[in-house]
Amino acid sequence: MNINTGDTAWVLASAAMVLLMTPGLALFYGGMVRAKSVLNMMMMSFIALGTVSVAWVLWGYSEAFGESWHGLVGNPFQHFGLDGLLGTRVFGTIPASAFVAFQSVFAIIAVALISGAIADRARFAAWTVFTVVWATVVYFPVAHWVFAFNGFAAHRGGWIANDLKVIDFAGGTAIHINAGAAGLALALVLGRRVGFGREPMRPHNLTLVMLGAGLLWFGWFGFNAGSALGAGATAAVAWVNTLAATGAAMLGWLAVERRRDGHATSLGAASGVVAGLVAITPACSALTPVGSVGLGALAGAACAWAVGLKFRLGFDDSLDVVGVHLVGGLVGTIGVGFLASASAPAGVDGLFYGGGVDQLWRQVVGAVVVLLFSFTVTWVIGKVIEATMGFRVDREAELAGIDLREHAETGYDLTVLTGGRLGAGTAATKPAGSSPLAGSAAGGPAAQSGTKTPEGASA
Amino acid sequence: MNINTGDTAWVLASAAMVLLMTPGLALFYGGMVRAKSVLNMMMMSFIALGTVSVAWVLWGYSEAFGESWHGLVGNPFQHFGLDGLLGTRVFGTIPASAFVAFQSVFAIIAVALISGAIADRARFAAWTVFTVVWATVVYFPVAHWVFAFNGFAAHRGGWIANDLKVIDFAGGTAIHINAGAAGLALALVLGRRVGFGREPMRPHNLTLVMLGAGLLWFGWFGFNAGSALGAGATAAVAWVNTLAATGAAMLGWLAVERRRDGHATSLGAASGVVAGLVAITPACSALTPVGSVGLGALAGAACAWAVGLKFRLGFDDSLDVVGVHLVGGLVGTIGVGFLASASAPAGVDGLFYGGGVDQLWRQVVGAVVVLLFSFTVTWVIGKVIEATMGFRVDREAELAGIDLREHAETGYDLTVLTGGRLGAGTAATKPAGSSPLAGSAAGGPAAQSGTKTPEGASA
Amino acid sequence: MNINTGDTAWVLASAAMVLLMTPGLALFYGGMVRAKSVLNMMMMSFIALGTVSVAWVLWGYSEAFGESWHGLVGNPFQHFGLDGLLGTRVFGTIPASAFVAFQSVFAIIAVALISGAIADRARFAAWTVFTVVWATVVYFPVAHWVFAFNGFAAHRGGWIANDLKVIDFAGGTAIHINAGAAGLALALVLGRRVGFGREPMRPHNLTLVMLGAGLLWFGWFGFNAGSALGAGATAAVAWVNTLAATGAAMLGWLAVERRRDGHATSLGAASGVVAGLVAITPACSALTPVGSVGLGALAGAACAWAVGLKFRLGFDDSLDVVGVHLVGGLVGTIGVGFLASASAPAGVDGLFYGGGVDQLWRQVVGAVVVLLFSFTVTWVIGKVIEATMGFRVDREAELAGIDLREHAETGYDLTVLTGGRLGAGTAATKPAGSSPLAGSAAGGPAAQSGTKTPEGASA
Amino acid sequence: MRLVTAIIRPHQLDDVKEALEAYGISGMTVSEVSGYGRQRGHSEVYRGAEYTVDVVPKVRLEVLVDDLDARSVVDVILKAAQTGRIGDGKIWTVPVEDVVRVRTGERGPEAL
Amino acid sequence: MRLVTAIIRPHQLDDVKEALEAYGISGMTVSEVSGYGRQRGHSEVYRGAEYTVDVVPKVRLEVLVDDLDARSVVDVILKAAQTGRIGDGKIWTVPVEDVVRVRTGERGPEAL
Amino acid sequence: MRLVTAIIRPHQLDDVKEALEAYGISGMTVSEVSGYGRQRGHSEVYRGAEYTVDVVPKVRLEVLVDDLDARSVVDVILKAAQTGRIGDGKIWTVPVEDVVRVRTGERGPEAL
Ligand SMILES: Nc1ncnc2c1ncn2[C@@H]1O[C@H](COP(=O)(O)OP(=O)(O)O)[C@@H](O)[C@H]1O
Ligand SMILES: Nc1ncnc2c1ncn2[C@@H]1O[C@H](COP(=O)(O)OP(=O)(O)O)[C@@H](O)[C@H]1O
Ligand SMILES: Nc1ncnc2c1ncn2[C@@H]1O[C@H](COP(=O)(O)OP(=O)(O)O)[C@@H](O)[C@H]1O
Repeated sequence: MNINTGDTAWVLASAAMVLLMTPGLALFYGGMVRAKSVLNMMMMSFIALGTVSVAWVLWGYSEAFGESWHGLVGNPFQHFGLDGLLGTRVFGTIPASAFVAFQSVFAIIAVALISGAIADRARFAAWTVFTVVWATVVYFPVAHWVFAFNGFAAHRGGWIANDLKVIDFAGGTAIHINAGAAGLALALVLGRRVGFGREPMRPHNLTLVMLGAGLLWFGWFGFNAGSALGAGATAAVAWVNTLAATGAAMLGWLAVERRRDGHATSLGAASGVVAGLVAITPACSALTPVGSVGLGALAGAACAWAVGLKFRLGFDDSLDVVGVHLVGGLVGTIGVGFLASASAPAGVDGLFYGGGVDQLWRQVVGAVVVLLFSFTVTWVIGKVIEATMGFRVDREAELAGIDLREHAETGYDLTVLTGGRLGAGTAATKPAGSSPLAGSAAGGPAAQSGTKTPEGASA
Repeated sequence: MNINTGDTAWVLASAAMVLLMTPGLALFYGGMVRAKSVLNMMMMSFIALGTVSVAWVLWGYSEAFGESWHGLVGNPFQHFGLDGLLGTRVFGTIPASAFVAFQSVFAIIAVALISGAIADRARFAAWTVFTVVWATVVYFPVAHWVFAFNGFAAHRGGWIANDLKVIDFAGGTAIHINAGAAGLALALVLGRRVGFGREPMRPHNLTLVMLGAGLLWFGWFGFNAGSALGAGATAAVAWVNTLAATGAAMLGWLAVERRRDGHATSLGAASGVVAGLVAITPACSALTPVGSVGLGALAGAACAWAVGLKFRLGFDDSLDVVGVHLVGGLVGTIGVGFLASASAPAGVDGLFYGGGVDQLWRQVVGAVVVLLFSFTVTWVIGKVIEATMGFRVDREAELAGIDLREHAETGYDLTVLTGGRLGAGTAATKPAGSSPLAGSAAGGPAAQSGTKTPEGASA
Repeated sequence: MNINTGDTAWVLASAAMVLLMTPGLALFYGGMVRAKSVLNMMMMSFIALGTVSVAWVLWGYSEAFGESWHGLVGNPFQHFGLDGLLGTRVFGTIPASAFVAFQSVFAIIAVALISGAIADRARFAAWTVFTVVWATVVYFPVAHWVFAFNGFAAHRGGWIANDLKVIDFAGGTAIHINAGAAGLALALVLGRRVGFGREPMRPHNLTLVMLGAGLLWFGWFGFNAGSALGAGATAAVAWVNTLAATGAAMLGWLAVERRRDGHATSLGAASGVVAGLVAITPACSALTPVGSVGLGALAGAACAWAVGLKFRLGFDDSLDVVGVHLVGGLVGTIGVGFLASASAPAGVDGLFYGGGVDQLWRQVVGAVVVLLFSFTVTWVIGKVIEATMGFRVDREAELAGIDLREHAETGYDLTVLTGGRLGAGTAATKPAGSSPLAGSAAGGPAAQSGTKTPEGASA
Repeated sequence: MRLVTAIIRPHQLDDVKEALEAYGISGMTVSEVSGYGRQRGHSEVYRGAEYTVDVVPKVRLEVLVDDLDARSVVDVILKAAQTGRIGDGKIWTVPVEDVVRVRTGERGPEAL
Repeated sequence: MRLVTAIIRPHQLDDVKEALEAYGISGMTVSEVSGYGRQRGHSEVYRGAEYTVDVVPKVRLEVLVDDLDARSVVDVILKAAQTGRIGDGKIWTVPVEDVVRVRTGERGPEAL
Repeated sequence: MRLVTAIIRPHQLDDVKEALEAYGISGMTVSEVSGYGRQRGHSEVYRGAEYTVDVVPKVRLEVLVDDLDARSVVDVILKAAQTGRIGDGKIWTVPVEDVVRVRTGERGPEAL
């Protein structure tokens, strides 16, 4: 078959947009923690961009889309290092590498999403190891189940897509339920932050949160409409549904807040956006725009309610990965069973449109299996990491700020007090003493004594 | 007719880029206000993403692009809920839903633009209502006038596009003059901020302003070049003209500042960017690149001058919606009458290129009619909202900061003083007392007494 | 030949993405300087968006892609003002204007990159002049050498592309080695900052740095994959290689840091991302994904090591343009000679893949020539500007902060102390005294006396 | 000499500065503080969790004055800072032994 | 009257506030400061260059009290702020001549 | 004991710290303040509207010292902070009744 340049253009653009979602997520999450842990929070997303990219290229793609072993996992050696995919090979109407590109960024963000559940307290080295292990043991297989259609990238694909026939257009199960359940597991493994439920831990920079939500929304059009793997009516309908559901979800969340707390907040708006995007992810090819408005409103309201659960149940899912991604993912995935309309591209009627429960039970089973698999395996991974290398920083580090302990950095330095001096003992400065040039920087002898320097004289 | 995937890819990508402009605008505006109202400023844009999305899907599209009633307004019931647009219907060379998607984001940003005129002082509930009413009563009809061409989405379209034949490629009248005039009306209805013209109200975070300008510029390529509704020479020329005019406008604005105030500022650069983008919006298909440089430079200089007007005339158009969007929109729309060149895709010669005044008067009439219509109707809407639900917060809220009053939030919390404690009485905390888990968070009894806690001991 | 809409869609989208890289760079650089010079740092990038856009449209394109004079430079008058490129002219499979658009943004960012070398101390007017002169004398010719292929935009193109046949897919020589060498030259011309090597100059806002890195990465997919000038397998492979190398480079940088300094930092992650993007730029069409992982890891490690050089050698390349762009560009450009694989779209084998040294020496010669040319000419330009208009601010301005001196602005105003009052003497306020409206803002006589005002009474 | 310290509302600062200038005081030092007292703070709500912020932003003013001026300066500040509503702040006076102007090394009243 | 000033760890502030409240002190003024003393700061590394930050974030508490309360208030703060590890801070007391409540103009002990 | 308070230029802080250390002072507390005096502020221009910022960023240094050291410490600071240009700041001394080290509860000179 030939490459269709329009389809390819859209898939490549979409892939780049989805890549941007991970830095967007880093900002969304980063703004929500306290100033002393913003960098660690962002780094948990950034490191996934590093580790998962490399794992994807080496074995991840092949594990997800190589020839299937009983519908459970692809053959990781078949396309090791993307072997055999560079040339003129075409999947559908696009180059094989374009499909590789598009799916890569899904893996990255799925991993990054989990980090919100364990904000402020995870050792960075342990998290880095976790990203690789989790991608390999949980994400790549689940992506195989859900995204690998028979006869597309390989003859035989995954069981959820081909046997159970769940409608999950862009990853409500594979990404959101998966990451949400994993987040819950890790939150339980790591335990609550020092002061959880007692000390205030309010967002330190809501402009970052809103910026992050904006970038996520933008990228999500690539996520959802790009999942059509082509630039046609399906992509366009997915685009419109993504807009409709997200707008409605924002309104739904704000309505709950307004009623319950008396105010519609900007954190609520940003959260509602994400809740809507999560819910419409599996459903964007299967609903009418009006159905999408309904699903979105419901998801916004449900997630606004669900974020309070952690205080009641006492688990510290710090940034509400469960409340937003697990709950939103369930609303969306199961919602398809009710709200799907045969007039949408997926061509299936849900319960409310006279389609009976046939699609509904498939959706429920798919959702539940992914949830249980992800929760269980993640819990085991977490415990093993905890037992071997340790997963949590000590309480002094938490109190002083994890940024300092894990990264030796401070997010902001906005004051006139410079608060420090160039130290000795690192790569940069070690040899400086021996350099006649560096010692006489800016036209004067370095002032190491307590006497006034020419510099001081003019400050 | 068949779908062209290349055209569709470009329109879908453009639509996503334009969607990103509204968060970009939120940052651009948000950085310009004081720290105590940054969230409210951003929320005024965000809520438009919610309300207008839903209104668009339900009746807005149909009102703008349904079968026309005398060229004045589309039939809002014809495509209610986007009925009949999901399937294989094609407009031009793209799926009907792609056109729906692309036009949706124009409606959103038109509404959001207005908010800059009434920074720091509008009740959020009132603004929320305004967004829906204004979109319905002002924007959707005007979009119909300007963007609904006969025989594209419906047999009969709007009067400005088809009868007056104004050249307004991407919305100089429908978006910028429209929003600018509406901003002026609302600024007059709401009155000046406490301390206007006396207290300093300098931008609290110029990095946000510049980031916002960058995102706006990026998105604007979708806005302008996407308005070709296809990926061909017209789009490419619009792209180049958008670059040329914007660069020149930045230089024009900075030159005025440098001469008048002695310094070229970063706020000036960001503002010049937006002024240039506004001016080239209607003109980008009608000018040569050199003409675009000229139009841009003029727009930058004119808007730099115009932002001083509010102090002279005493109306508090807080973030210069009039000075930038109304003035820039007029320069661009009327500038087409002078600078259009038949060598550009629009194929019309303006006054300076020997085309006489034929196009010029059309441009002037279109601009003036939209201006007057928008100003008048907006003023009435504003007055009605003021009379019924009240549009303005009280002066205590303005002094303490509208973020606190309207959203119960603070934009930034960057200090070591946590400045608070988890309260009682909300959804999250109400049941916490009754949960044995939450009470013993992090391995110790909750310290509600004044005695030292184990936690305290290590801080 | 006909326009291919899919190719055009991808090139237009890519061009917009590359445009966004310059604001992204402004944030990346801006976050790294101290708070008192963030605006100037960002403005150095923004002004390039203004000046280079206009220069490009007027003579730059023609100088780079007009008919060649001995392979050294294009005819700047042939397409002055983009004359003759508006209509239906097609280059390859895309409209001529789309090619003009795509190449324009390369010129802008090449110039902006240099600014990192001279942070905190360059007079803004001098820098503005420099951007135009450098683009004209250095960048446009070098772009001609590297990017102007015979028979594409003109019959005869540049010598590096057509005679030396260096593989430089997206600009390792033309952009990165070029800007890196220029940065070194300017850093030497301007000299070290006051306090360099002694006072701490730590990044004031690392969230901006990470955001900037995210936007750069996103845009870079347009930069690299867009350089295929079409949406096919080459673009898709370039996309995948760009991901693989960047992820690996982040890991490479962090590994060096972790080993050397004990911590993996967020500044390191952001820097590693950029280092990887730089290195893969020339190579993305010539390597396998596994080769890209290798090149990226090497580039990350090499640049992490190279940023310490400036302290040893005593030149103040403030934000490591040399350490990242020059070194990264060399690693990538010369790396092609070793790592190219004939299975990749470029179809050439490097030394490690049995291709011998044929490609390697071409790569080395190309890299060295561009390095020497750029360094020398830039040094001369710098010296001339220094001698004529002065290039550096005085030391009081440096100590107080260049933002205040050069732009009369402050980046952040986050405190409750408003710290000022509306002044007299500017355009905005000059006429205010004569306006009865402005004087009575917000319902009371302006309080210029020391007595309590009605306003005061309620604060 | 005396050091007069005043905790006032941020919004009154301009009035106080002008009043002091009118009285003839040419220098002072200002800083941001958080006040805790009868005036209530406010509540913020994030994802349904309520935070009670019990401190209120205030401004601290420090003015070194001659012994003779101390009482009048307190009165000037009092008048300019007063709004009559809870949270107006406090003014107190502390005796100072020695004042030096760094620039010149002058000591005592000349240093003011 | 007396002004009791305490430099304490930021994390102890809540405990100290509660202890003072329990003692019956209803007002105080808090500000952020940087402390320099026996407690070591920390190092940060940026692109291989190490920065030594030798100041530690602290909180300054100022409480105006009646002469009779001064000693007890110091003890209350001492008890609530103490962790026993280097860097706990200092408390000192200064005599105050005059205190005014801005809202009412009351002076002396009533102004507290 | 005495409390020596100095308002100095931010850029002089490092020199002052080093001078005090050389003299043998091991602790101090530093905060950011805004100064208002003879030294002029600056103007900023936003969209043609000029703002006059009349405060200048300064640093406040507080050092508790033994009575005998007070005078010398003032001199040490004076010397290290002086640039001779307007805006160098002030130093003043206040008598202190009681000093406590929070960590140990030590009082008086031992607490320094
Ligand atoms: N005992 C005190 N010591 C130091 N500062 C105090 C004291 N009491 C009040 N303040 C300061 O004065 C401010 C105003 O006090 P508050 O009790 O709220 O109102 P009012 O003085 O009008 O009764 C407080 O925010 C705090 O900064
Ligand atoms: N001489 C002093 N004058 C003023 N403040 C001081 C002085 N010495 C210490 N401090 C303050 O007390 C804090 C704690 O002092 P430090 O010497 O670190 O610990 P400790 O008091 O436990 O011995 C310092 O951070 C500083 O803010
Ligand atoms: N009377 C005063 N009370 C308190 N602080 C003062 C007083 N006068 C000056 N200052 C502080 O000293 C700083 C320097 O004073 P200024 O008059 O500008 O210069 P100089 O002391 O060199 O004459 C001011 O910025 C302010 O912080």
